[in-house]
Amino acid sequence: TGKSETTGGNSNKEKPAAQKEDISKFPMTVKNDGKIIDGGVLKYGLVSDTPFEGTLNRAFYTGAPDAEVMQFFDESLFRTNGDYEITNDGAATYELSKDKKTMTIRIKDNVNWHDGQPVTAEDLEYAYLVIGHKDYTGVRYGDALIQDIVGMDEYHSGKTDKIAGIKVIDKKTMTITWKHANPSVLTGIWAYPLPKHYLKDVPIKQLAQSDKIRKNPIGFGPFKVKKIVPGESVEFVRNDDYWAGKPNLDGVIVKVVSPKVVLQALKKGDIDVADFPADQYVNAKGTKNLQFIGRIDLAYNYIGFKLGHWDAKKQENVMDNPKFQNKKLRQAMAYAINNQEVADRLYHGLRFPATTLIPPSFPGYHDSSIKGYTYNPEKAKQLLDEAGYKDVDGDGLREDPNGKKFTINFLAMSGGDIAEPLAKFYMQCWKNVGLDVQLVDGRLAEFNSFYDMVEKDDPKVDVYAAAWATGTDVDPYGLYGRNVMFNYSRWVNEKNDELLEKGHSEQAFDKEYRRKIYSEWQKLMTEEVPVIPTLYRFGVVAVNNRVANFTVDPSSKLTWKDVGVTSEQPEVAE
Amino acid sequence: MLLDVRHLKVHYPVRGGFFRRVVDHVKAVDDVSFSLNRGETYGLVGESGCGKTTTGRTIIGLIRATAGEVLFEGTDLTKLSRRQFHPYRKDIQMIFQDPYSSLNPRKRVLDIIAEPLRNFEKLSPHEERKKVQSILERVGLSADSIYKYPHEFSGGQRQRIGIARALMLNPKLIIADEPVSALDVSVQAQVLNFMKDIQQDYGLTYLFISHDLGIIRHMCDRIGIMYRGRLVEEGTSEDIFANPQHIYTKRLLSAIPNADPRERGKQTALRREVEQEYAQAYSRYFDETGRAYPLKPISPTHSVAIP
Amino acid sequence: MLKFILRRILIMIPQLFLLSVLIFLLAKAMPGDALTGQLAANPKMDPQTLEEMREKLGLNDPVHIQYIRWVKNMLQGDLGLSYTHQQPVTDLLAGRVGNTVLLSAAILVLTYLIAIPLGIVSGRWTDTWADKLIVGYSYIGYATPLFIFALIMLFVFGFHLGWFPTGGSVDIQVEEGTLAYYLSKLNHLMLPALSGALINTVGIIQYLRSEIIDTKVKDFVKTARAKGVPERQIYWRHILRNSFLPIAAFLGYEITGLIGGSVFLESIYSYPGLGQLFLQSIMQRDYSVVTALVMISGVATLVGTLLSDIILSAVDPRIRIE
Amino acid sequence: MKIEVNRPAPVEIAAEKSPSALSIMWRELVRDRLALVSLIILSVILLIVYGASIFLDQEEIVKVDFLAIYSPPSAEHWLGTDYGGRDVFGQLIIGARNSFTIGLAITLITGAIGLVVGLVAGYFGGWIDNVIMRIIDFILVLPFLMLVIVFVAIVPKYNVATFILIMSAFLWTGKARLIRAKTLAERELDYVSASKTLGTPDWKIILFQILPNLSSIIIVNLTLNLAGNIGIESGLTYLGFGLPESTPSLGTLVSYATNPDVLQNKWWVWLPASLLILVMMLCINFIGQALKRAADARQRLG
Amino acid sequence: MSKQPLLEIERLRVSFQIEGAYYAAVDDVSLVIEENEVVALVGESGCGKSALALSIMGLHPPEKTKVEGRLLFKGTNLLSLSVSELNRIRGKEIGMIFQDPLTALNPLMTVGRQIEESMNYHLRLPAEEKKKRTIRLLERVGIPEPEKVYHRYPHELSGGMRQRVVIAIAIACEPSLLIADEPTTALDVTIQAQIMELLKELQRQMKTSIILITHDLGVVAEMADRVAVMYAGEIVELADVDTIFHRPLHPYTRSLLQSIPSAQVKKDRLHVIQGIVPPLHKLPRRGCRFQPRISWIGAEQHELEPQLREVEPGHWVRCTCYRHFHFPDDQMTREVDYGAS
Ligand SMILES: Nc1ncnc2c1ncn2[C@@H]1O[C@H](COP(=O)(O)OP(=O)(O)OP(=O)(O)O)[C@@H](O)[C@H]1O
Ligand SMILES: Nc1ncnc2c1ncn2[C@@H]1O[C@H](COP(=O)(O)OP(=O)(O)OP(=O)(O)O)[C@@H](O)[C@H]1O
Ligand SMILES: [Mg+2]
Ligand SMILES: [Mg+2]
Repeated sequence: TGKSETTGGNSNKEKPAAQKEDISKFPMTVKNDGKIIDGGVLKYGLVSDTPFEGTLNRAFYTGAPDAEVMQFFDESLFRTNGDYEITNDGAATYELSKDKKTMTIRIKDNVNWHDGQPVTAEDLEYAYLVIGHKDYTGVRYGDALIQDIVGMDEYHSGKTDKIAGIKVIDKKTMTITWKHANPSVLTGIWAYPLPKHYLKDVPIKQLAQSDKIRKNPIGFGPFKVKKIVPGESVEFVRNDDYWAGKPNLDGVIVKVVSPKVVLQALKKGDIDVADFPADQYVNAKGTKNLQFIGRIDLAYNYIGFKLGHWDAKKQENVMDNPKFQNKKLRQAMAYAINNQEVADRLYHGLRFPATTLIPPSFPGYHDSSIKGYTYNPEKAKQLLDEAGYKDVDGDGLREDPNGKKFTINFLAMSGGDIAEPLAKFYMQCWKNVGLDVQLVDGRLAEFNSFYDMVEKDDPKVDVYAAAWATGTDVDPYGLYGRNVMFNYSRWVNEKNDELLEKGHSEQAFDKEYRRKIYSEWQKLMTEEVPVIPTLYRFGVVAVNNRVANFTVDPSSKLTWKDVGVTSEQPEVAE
Repeated sequence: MLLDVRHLKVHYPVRGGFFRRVVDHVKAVDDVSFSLNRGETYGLVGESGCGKTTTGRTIIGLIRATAGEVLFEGTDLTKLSRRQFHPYRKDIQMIFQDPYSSLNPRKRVLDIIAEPLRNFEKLSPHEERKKVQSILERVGLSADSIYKYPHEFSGGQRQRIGIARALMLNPKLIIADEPVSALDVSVQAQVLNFMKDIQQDYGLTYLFISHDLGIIRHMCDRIGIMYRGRLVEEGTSEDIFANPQHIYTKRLLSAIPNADPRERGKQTALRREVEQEYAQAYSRYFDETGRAYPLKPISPTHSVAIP
Repeated sequence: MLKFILRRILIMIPQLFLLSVLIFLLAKAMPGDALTGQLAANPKMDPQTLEEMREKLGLNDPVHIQYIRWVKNMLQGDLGLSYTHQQPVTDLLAGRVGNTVLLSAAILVLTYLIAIPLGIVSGRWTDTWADKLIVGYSYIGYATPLFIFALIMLFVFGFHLGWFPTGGSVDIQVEEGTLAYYLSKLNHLMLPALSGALINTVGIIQYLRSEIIDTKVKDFVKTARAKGVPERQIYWRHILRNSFLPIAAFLGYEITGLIGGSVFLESIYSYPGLGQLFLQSIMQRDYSVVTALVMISGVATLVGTLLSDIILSAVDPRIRIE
Repeated sequence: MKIEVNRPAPVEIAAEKSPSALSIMWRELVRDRLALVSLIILSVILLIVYGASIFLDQEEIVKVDFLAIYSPPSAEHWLGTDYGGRDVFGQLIIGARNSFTIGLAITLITGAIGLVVGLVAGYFGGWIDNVIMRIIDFILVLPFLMLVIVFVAIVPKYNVATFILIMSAFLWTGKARLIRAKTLAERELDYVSASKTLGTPDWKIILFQILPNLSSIIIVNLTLNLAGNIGIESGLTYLGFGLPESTPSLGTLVSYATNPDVLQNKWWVWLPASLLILVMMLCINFIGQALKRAADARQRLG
Repeated sequence: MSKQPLLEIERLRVSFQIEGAYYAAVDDVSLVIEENEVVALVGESGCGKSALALSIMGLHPPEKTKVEGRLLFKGTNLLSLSVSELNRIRGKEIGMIFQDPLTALNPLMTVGRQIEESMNYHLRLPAEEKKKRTIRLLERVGIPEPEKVYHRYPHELSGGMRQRVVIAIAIACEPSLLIADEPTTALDVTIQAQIMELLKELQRQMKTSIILITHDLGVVAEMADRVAVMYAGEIVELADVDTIFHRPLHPYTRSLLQSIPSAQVKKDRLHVIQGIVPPLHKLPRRGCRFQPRISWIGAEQHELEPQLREVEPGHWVRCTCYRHFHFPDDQMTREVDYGAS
């Protein structure tokens, strides 16, 4: 093969001067030596194509923009460290029992709701009572840690009206008991209280649509909601009674900005801070009035092989699709793709090749010794030859070991500017090693069709490209367990079962032990490649030069309280 | 007797109200009876909207009769289905008012005139052309006009083409609905003369519809005067013009301008007189609803609608 | 008149019924539902809960049951619950409809404000340079896609010149009900409305022009001239009034067009209205919103055509609706 | 489908025969300098587009090349490349071919459906007309854009053919109404009555008598429609419901302009396509206007 | 002769632009209209009657029409007036009645307003007065219940009523000249008779002159004092009405009279004028224009430059061919195909 020359297989071609970013040099915190002025209003751009939904409550929201709005007025009782594990620096402190099954939570005395009422243990209990209630309309009950609370099932089915595992000790203290000890509680515990005094009159069924959540929400965060223009903008004013001290800013204005105009808006000083779309970064860098900071996202892109189907009755994955059972084939396909090229060219270095299924944003668990599958077409060809996929009829494309035509149907999602060339590129890469890969239905699948086909194990799909946001909990069980529907590749393996089980056992509260288990799991996944991790992401935030103390560093102690501005008006480009 | 129209009624529905239901009827033709003898020309005259066209079109089957019979050589045409009607199409033909719209502008003369032939007879193209050419010559157009289009002819010539088409199947009855009213004065004469000529040659019977009493007098043997969907007087040309009986007929006749300027005064006086009589005697000639009475014979050839 | 409107509304009922069946079936035929892919963002979700939610939302019932339930609720004024917004659709729409109506009304007003003088100038003085200019504009406007034009407007007037705000429907910092508030609304409205109107207007300009040219040579205009009516009055009282008739009849269809146009304008100018909501809901398979919106725009179209007929009968004495 | 597409054939033949239809139109067209220039420009464009697209390999053009992302126009890439490093000129040619083909196909299909439906409704009137008009009214009420979006989402194999079909399903109504109205008027003319009295069957009257007389109006309408249909997919592409990118179209190229960077700094990606749409639409419009004048003149002629 | 005539048409030529060139539809027409007389213009369709009438009113669009010659109305040349000057005469001094009463009325205006409109610009009257006057006018043209009709729209009236309204508009300001372009052609005979009566009555009362355009010789016979017969843009014969009907000279006039069927006398056959009037741009511009249609008279019998000559006082005839004219014997038999070029 190799007669058709494409960039995919042709890295020795002279490259033009790379426009690639060196992400290691990216700061995570803005640099501003100016003196923070007293007050000032910060304008925060909510980058979104659509208005925000306005379900401004942690228990009910679904859209990411809503979460972005909420960060200013509502927060978790706990602060977290660089591994996203809870600490005792926040509005509450915790203590785990010996058997690690019970947590005692103490809310600090000076933590008050925006209306002056204290945040109490009952408020946090109420949050659990709402989420577990049978009338609850949100999705949070799906959280394994919530269902695992002692007595939650009974409460959920309506047999009891209290949750046995949650006990309010006094006004500010409570305990939560789980059936299993699971280190994920440190990253995944639900610690968002609901203002019971404010919300209790609203039936749970109607909470999500009530004005108390949509128009006049309260929290105990550094800013109070002053006014909401639904879907468009929110005006916050400083919460002088904030438990951690008076915030620097007088207020914050959050407004929705279309990704198409975000750069212009930043340049003009219409907004001070915004999550910046990666595809526009090349044109934006160097803009005089802006600083760009960034960090690695809690997410990775991957290419999955469909190896079986989901048995809904038994609630487990069955690995019965013969097409990709040969590990060598999977490995060969992983070697064949040039992720470095994609990262450098398409994303200008704002993404980088993924090596394992735990992203480096979990520095405590990501095994950086694993190099993953770096681009190596020769190796790929060799593996294919070994596996018996050879070109017998001389058309440049390999046939399967039986000499039959071997076509791989590839499902990729549309959306975003880069989707099409990216999918094309992968297909070209595979073609270079002699694999015939075709798009399912000849086109990119729209979001819903994509997940519809993937979730339902549509036989049209052999290979699919998708992404996972991991959340702050490092535990991969929810995505790769035997009994988990989201294990879309339907790959099952005993070793895997064992490792995943150990990963969230009581023993795993020992961080070193857990790290070892997950390192082993990452190796296993690299060897077996049921899915090929392709890219990690780097999230960029654009910040006006007048902003100080703003950070995206998860280990930083800086919060919105500390953010300030060094001049009345934003700087303007040119 | 060739054609016998008996108690013909044509009512158009008037729709209105909530669901566009039929709320009323326009009685365009309201119980009309008359008959045509072979070879004669029967004229239907009346004011605009009195139902002349409707009568003619109903006879030829373009409009469905609401009630009544149209007996053509004894067969009631109104009872026939489309298919059963087909053979009679040969026998009854029509000449239309507007020589411009009655010829398809996109068709050559050959296609226009041969259309009836193609529907009724299977002829070879050659025979067909022969036949068309001979009829063209008969109506006084050169044989090589067959490849021309209607717009290349004058109004009078077009009307001849229309007539040639009607003659193609040797019809017995021709319904001529205002055949010359769209034509310029000087051309009218041409067509009228010609119609008279072919009547003799082909032994045609005409139902001649017009509102121009001069033309009616020139063309017709017998005349029916129509008023609001009904016949008010019927008789020979002589009967009607020399001895009008119905007040409406008189009024119609007196309204015709006299082409002799010397008669001006007399004509005006006559008109006044009739107008007066009309105002006075109206109730004698029409019933309470303003409907004319059924025709009553006052002589073997002459009938009038009086009570 | 009342009877006529009533009858038209009666005729609308089966149309709306058909529309509802069609849109419901289509909505159900779309791959995925409101919960599909939710998990990409919510990996902690457990499949059983998911099923439970589907059950709760009635997504697992047979289509006809779902349909009947939907129609029943709709007849009671309940358009269902938006899954994504966790809010009754009626509330959701109530919050957005104002903006879209405002935008559409502004476009409509501007469209006619532009079209009428230009159409008159070009119809009255045909073949002058002004006419050629206007005709040229109308051709180019006809060929320019709305979204490109809107984008260019946004960049030129919103960013480079900075004359208008570039997103949203109102400034958050102005007090509701004050003059500043309304000015801010107007300010946010201008750019999208102008973009829509400048493109929208070309059809009407062309129509008005040819209508005036046709009317100019009508007999009654000759009669008016023969009366000694001055030229200005000839145009004003005779030609224009008659030429406006078909334009008035257009109004209803304009409304239909505006609904389509709002999808583009709202998404380009981040103007929170129904068009944008529609796109979003389609993507997220928020069926209750999608179906409600289609029904609403169906009703709007029907009302628009009804309105056209009523306007027409008001200005044209020959058309009497009883 | 095939039958319907073939239907208009009699128009052509019948119109051929008559010197007063096509030839007058042609004369008028040639006399109108603007229209003539438009015709020449359009022909040249189409010749280039269809001619060149024979030699261009679509596979090759839509092949991504990460080394050449957004390269400005050069000798190698006459009109530069897009964000996938794909040659814009090649996409422009193939896109223009696709867009024009789509426009033409939609125009023809809708024309054919509109013709059949309009003729039948207009000629027979009565309940047939009533039923058809109700259906058309109904389709007109449907929110076009919204339904198209829904349709596009549910069609599994989405390509040029399905796109054409979906569009056609909605767009025939306007033509049906127009043709019905004209047929109604034509039906009242005496030549139709004459044909009836001569015993000509209805279908023959419709096909051979009425249809030829509608040909000029149909040609004019279709021409003007063609202009609109060429750009039709660009808006949908912008919303993300247009043709898949692997099928280049002018709309796809134009809609790249929604990326502000492309709009402001990478003119070569979207401007040529926009201009091409503009030029083609203008040309077709001018031709259509000239034809319209010709058709009017003919009517005055009688 | 001492008094100034009302309208003097001198060598009027009206040309239309056809495919770039101008062709005269009214060619060198001179005619004098005295006060209080009815002059009829007769002739075949397309002979230029309307073109003549419209040029008196200045209603030809200036871009596509050329009007040459002089139109002296009460001593002022209408052709030299500006539009606004002309507007002071139109409607006030000269009124016009159009042929088709439906299209001549603005469908969106009530009858009353349309009649009042001409008063608006010519007579300064208070609204009350105007309305009263309008209702009187309606009464005068024979409309029953004028108060009601005042508020009606044209489509609510019958054809005859509409034509009365059109007449009312034309006479609203009591003009001294009324141009009636085929005022009765679209009407039924009975209504035609009424309208004729009405016009005669009005003329008597207002002492107006009327230019009556028609092709119905019966109407001419009843209405006109003098008759001008037009053929192909020219006046071929001009005389008083009695002379025209009883002692016509020009072959065209004679043929015309012979070709019309009459309700009074029954003729066996009608005379046929052969051929057709050629279209404007194919008209022979030299010699006798009627020559092609009386082919049995030799070319040498026609004048080369035919002139309108006064053959007896008040009787004018164009071309000397009338001296040789006779009806051909053969024409009674059959016509052959001619003119279908
Ligand atoms: N299709 C129709 N629907 C309803 N009414 C009709 C229809 N056709 C004719 N009429 C009415 O029927 C009456 C008779 O019409 P018809 O055409 O027969 O009159 P006519 O004597 O031929 O008149 P004209 O001399 O004007 O041709 C008229 O009042 C007319 O308005
Ligand atoms: N605007 C115009 N442009 C070109 N030719 C015209 C125009 N108006 C009239 N003509 C031509 O001028 C000639 C005279 O027309 P005119 O209308 O005066 O005839 P007419 O005697 O009034 O006929 P009719 O009895 O049909 O009204 C005709 O040949 C006509 O075709
Ligand atoms: Mg009739
Ligand atoms: Mg005239």
